[in-house]
Amino acid sequence: METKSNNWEPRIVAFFCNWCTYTAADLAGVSRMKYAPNIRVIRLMCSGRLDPQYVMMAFAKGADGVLIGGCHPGDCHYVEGNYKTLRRVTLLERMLHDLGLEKERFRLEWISASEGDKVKKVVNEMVEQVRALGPLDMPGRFADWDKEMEELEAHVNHSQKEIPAHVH
Amino acid sequence: MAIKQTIKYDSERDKSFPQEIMSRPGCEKLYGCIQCGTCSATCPVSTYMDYTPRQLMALTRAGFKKEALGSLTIWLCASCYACTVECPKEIKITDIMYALKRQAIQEGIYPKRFPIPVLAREFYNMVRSKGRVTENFLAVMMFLKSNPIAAIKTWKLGLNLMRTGRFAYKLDSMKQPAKMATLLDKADTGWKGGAR
Amino acid sequence: MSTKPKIGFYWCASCGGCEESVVDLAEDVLMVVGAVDIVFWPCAMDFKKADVEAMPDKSIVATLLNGAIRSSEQEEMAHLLRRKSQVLIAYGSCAHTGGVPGLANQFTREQIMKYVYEDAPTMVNDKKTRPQTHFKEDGRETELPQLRNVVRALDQVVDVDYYIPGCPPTPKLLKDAVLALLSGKLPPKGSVLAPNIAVCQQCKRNDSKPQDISLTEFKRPHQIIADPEKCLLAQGLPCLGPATRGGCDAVCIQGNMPCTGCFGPVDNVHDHGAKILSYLASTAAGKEQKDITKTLAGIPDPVGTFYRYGLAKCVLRGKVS
Amino acid sequence: MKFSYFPGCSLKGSGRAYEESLLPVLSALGVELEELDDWNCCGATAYMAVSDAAGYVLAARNLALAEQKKQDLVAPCSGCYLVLNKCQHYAAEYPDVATRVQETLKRDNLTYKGTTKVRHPLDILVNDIGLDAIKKRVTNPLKGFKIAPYYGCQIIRPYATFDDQHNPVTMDKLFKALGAEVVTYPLKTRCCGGSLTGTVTEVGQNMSYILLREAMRRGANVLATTCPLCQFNLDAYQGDISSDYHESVKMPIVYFTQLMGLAFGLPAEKIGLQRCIVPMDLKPAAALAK
Amino acid sequence: MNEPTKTQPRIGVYICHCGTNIAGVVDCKAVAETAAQYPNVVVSRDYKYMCSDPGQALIQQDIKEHKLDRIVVSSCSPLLHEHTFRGACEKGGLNPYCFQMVNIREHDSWVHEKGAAATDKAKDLTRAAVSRVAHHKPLETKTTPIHPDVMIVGGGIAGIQAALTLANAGQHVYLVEREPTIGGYMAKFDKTFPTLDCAACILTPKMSAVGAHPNITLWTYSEVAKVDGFVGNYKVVVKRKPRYIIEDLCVGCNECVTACVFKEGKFEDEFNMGLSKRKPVYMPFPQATPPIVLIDPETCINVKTGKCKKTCVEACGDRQAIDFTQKAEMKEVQVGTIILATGFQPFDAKRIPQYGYGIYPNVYTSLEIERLVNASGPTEGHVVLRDGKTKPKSVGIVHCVGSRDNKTHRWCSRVCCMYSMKLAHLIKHHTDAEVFNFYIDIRAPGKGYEEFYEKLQEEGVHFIRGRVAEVTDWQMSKEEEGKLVIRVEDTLAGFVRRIPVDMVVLAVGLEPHADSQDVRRQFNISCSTEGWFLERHPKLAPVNTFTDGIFIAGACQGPKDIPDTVAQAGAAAAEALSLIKAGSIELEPNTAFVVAEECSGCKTCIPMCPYTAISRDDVKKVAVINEALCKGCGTCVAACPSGAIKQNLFDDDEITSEIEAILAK
Repeated sequence: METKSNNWEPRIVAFFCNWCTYTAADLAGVSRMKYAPNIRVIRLMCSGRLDPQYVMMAFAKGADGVLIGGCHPGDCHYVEGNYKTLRRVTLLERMLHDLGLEKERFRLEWISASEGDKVKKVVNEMVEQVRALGPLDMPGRFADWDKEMEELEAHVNHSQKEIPAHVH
Repeated sequence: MAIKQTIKYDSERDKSFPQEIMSRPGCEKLYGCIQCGTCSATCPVSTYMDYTPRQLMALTRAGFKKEALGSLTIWLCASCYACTVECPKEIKITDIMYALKRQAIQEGIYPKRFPIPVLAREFYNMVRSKGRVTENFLAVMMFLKSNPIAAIKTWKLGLNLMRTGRFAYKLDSMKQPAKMATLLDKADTGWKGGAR
Repeated sequence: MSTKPKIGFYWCASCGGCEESVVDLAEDVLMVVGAVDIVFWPCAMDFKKADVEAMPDKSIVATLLNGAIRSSEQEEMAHLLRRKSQVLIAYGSCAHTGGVPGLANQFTREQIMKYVYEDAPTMVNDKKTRPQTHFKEDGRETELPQLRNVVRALDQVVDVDYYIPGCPPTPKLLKDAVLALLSGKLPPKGSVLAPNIAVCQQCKRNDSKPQDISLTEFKRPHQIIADPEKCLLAQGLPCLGPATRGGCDAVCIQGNMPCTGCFGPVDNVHDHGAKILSYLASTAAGKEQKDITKTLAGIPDPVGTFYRYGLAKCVLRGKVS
Repeated sequence: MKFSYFPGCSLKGSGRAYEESLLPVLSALGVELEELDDWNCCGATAYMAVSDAAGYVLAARNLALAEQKKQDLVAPCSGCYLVLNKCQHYAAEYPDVATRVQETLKRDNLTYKGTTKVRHPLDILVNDIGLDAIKKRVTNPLKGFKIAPYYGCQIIRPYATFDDQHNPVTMDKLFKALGAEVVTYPLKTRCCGGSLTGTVTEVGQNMSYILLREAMRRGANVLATTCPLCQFNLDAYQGDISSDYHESVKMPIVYFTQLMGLAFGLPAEKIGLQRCIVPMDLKPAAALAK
Repeated sequence: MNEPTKTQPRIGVYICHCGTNIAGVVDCKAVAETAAQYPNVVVSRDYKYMCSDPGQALIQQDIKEHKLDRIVVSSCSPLLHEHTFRGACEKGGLNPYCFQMVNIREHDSWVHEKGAAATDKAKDLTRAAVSRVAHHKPLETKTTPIHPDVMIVGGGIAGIQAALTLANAGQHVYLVEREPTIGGYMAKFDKTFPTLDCAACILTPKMSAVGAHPNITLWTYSEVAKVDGFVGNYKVVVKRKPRYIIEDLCVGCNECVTACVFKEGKFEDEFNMGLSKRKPVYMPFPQATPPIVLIDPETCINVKTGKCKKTCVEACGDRQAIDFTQKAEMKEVQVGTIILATGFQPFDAKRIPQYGYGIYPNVYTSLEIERLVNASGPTEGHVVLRDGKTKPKSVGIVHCVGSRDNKTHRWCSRVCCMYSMKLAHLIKHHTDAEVFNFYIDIRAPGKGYEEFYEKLQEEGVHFIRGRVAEVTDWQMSKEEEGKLVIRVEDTLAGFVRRIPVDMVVLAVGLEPHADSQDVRRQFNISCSTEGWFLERHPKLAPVNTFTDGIFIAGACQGPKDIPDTVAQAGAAAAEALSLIKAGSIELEPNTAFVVAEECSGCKTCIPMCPYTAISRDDVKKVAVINEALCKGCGTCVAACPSGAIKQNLFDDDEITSEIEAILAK
């Protein structure tokens, strides 16, 4: 797909668990690590809270990529929420692939509270990969798809002169 | 005895020099040096160096280019990689030595007729024209261009090699050595710190 | 002129099962026919588009439209019937959520045309002739409907008042809907005229489901002879009952087949397939990636399984080309 | 077992005894070495001092030839072994290097992917063939040999691919399997002087002297090496060293493959032993008995 | 209280400058101006320090003046100040949960360059919060009671100090120690720096105080086997390993030790770092606490084969304290808080073979020297070489062994410079040898530390600035014969030196215990990349962890010396005490609940919960969540196929509105 404007910037929505990855992102901040400003973090208590609907919705609403961050296996603050994440994400990855999304647009990373540098690395890497793919722009695509209906809708609703109810 | 002023002024620094060196593959960690001296202590040749490897790192990162490139140290490095392996900060010191050698050759700062850079150049040229090296021919070339008198001293060595059948009477070569030159020139062209 | 409420039926992209389901009312069909005046039902009675066009706007009390919107003609009829009807009801899965025809959204129109008119094993078409939307012969010109790029549920084309889910809807749902219409006791606009609770609630096998089934293998219906008493999910069959709106009395499960999701999701769910995915993956066991991958490989076609009836209403609407 | 074989310049020149012993020994153990067709100089360390990019291309060309054969590449010379390995590492680590190498080799219709493994004969002997198989082949146990195992620098530094970087033991194990005695030799990885011996002679010879003296002090009667340059430096200058340091320095310097050949009962002249400038006593046990 | 209305929320938005921390990168004024345009926003301001009193007052005043019922503050991480602003809302008369915090510092200004992109990000995040907060509902704060008993894991100086502090305050403490005695590494030291007071003299009174304290239950030779529960209410199972001695009956007379069939010690004495031998039945050291013996099952003939004359039993006589039938015992206790003081392990010097430890006999680790210089040590304080008699004439102390080295540990171990100087002083004092310290940098930043360095210099101890490359025995000259040679660059002189010495001391660094990962998993806390237990905040919450009610003290959190360890142990005790005294703790109300009318009873959620908070009501055939057990992870919410489970503060409508708004342009 063609880039709509030259100054397009990837938009990545991230879902970070409160205890590991969100804290790691805080650590990256405290350590003043610089990374790409294209990421928007939504805090969840556990990556296990991630409903696959959120990922679908983020893409549908215009995200170019979605990043999930959770505690390393065995390290979940809630014992094993991240295993549930892994199960859902494994299937979701396949489904998104079948729905035509490039695999670089969706990523799961285990990032512990101490891995501020990994936040930086993963975000930068992902932004670059998504940038290379170009915009996903689902809202724009939906609008394009629905253009085919405009003409007919106008035709039906305006060409036929109004026949008011209860004339007879 | 002549007394020399040894103070260094800031104007003597080349501030872009450390960045230039660090941009070469393998040299990026120069700034991480903590000046612990492990490189010097582990180096089997540091006994003979004018600056210890540690001092060379300090000179380079401070931008004292003239001193660094003019040092004997870079040429005495035998590429045994002991410093690289032992450095607690994982600085690839041997590679920095190479980068400095290349820079010195390009800028012509190295000691004239000093045999090591001469050997390097002659080696380069022989490979460029033949694709392979024939050791005793190379040695002769080196001596001719550095210190012809020293060559005479090696007569005994030559005899020993001939006696044991380890002396080559003819230059070895690849089948089509000509393509080597084009290949190598292409490799070098436009390369950061490349020979051309 | 009859004073009975005027009712219309129409058939867009669907298999015809929905029309059949009206007949499935059996003797109750007489009650319906007696209570209403059917003014449009091309499948059963001889009305023309022009007849509808001639009707005053909003003169039809309710139109039950089944089928997805696939062609320009269907789209035009949807607009027309919307205009003429006080209440427009999406009848059956295809109108409700796009239905099985919605799975076409996994392909482009060109891929489908090429397959159907060139590559299908039963096709002989050396000249690679394709249907035309404009045709001229002997001085006569014909306009034919155009196939749209994407399949749409009815509410993606026009405003819809109510939905009757199912593939096809059960006679009971139809009857209840008609009675509600006649009595004027309709729920808020936009409602699905079926209970807002998942199939499991009505499933007789519910009690047989263990609390933790941690599946290490998913099976497909032809691979096992399912125990007719026990929860099918617990037997490894990906039964969509937990994530699918009930009201069907779990008929498929009564027939020892797993629920495939035709009633669509309950009200709280935005994306049926994603929610199915979430709970099915949650029932899988395994902590190592390779074990999990292996277990979930038992669901070979996630899109086809989770969006069998609802790809058009998936928030991504189908394959991103 | 079959490998591509990169002899390098030295094994065709002053180090030909290495090749002369390596090929029959490996063949006796069922390993076939197929010499790379039209190989070129590996680049060696001298090249790095002039042009690193060209150095990598030189190494990569050989690797690309081996890739075509889909064979791992055996490089017996320590210098070649290091440079080929270094090329692999740098191409993997620095995209600039990889691109430059690939772009350049395209001119020669070659592709470099980095799929070939560079192997040292010692690695193959101990890890692929195994000491048990080697032991079985020994017909002439090396009784009376007190060997200082000298590994030198470049087969374990900077990349320790098959042995411990600080205390390599592959040769120690090998010689014990051949029936020899191995002396504790703390200088087993200290540099011999490399090319300095030929350029700044006093420096290089001092380095060799330290190695030779310590080997003698530890009671070795032979020093085993893995590298043609080490062999040359330690072997060829013992006369000069003796006179410079006023100390009689005499220590036969042989390749580990020559010791294997001897233990396998191969005739001395078939494994290049006549090429030692400082000759080795083939029957030290008898000498000791006297 | 202003009751939030569902139809038309009135939202106040506050953008914090955090001085220049945020405002230096993000255009705060522009963010506030844009936010004023977002739906339902009534007030939008930017302010220098929102967390300051005037900043909080601003919120409270606006709540009253503008009848605000929702508040958004864009400032730092919610992990830092969410609590502060919720408090401000509450003081202003608003339910504290009608608040949402936006992190535009750690996640924005501190990680991005100044410019439009950073400002845009702040706008997006703020817009998402405005959209989300409209869905927030007022919630009740829940509290949970704190069980007054405390468990302390680790009986080194940190655990001892914390235990005594708490016990003296009247709390009951369970002190669990893996070794047969408490005391830890400090018990092995001879003197402590920089005061050079005797370690035993200051430690052993504390050890016996622990042993005798009525409020302390001391379990040595024991390990924590299982931890369940949560703050205020932990259930801990402790495994007491069999020491084959009935603790209550043993009086520590050592007669069994004398009587053992082994006439001489035969096995490496752990306390003396293997420099002496012990018998299978032994007391770790004379001041061991509890002062009782134990029988080592690995070396006791009777335990291993049952074929022994059992002279020990005979010697014990009527006391009958020896019991070969003893089995491991599991004790379950309930505590409200836990302090982890599990300490460190010394770096294994064999990992750096060039230093020759394990190769050359006269290369020692610093802990071995601690025992050698100790009057009660294996040589009764005589510093001699491994031959047991030769006094060294020259000693080299190698600093930073396993520290400041990317190939082993990157960190500075903090104590080695000081203890090396202490050992230098003691060795010199005992032997009058020439002592060399080889250091990279001398780190002496404590009270009296620099003065100690100065004292050592005056004593004539050599300080050579250079990291040792190698300790070896090959020689270059006569003087090196029979010596260990240290190769080092004297970096201040500018040349390489070879220094022959008789004895080398390796100043090994501190590293996390090999099983620290298992321990932290057991207690559900985090580790730093290096493996040290991670504190909640390096400056503001140094003894707290991310798990409420679990505190850390001493070197398990990172290398530290005795003064710092003792201070931290006191802090951990105080933190535990403050919870206990409060009696209860507020819990996040982010629990999940089931809307019964929407639940089909499919049971998907039940196995999702690791806390067994979900069960099935078999009459109504729906799931029920026990809110007291729910920890608010939300995994069940994500799994519920009907969307019938809701979660306070993280409900679907809150999160989806956040997603939509974060992407709105």
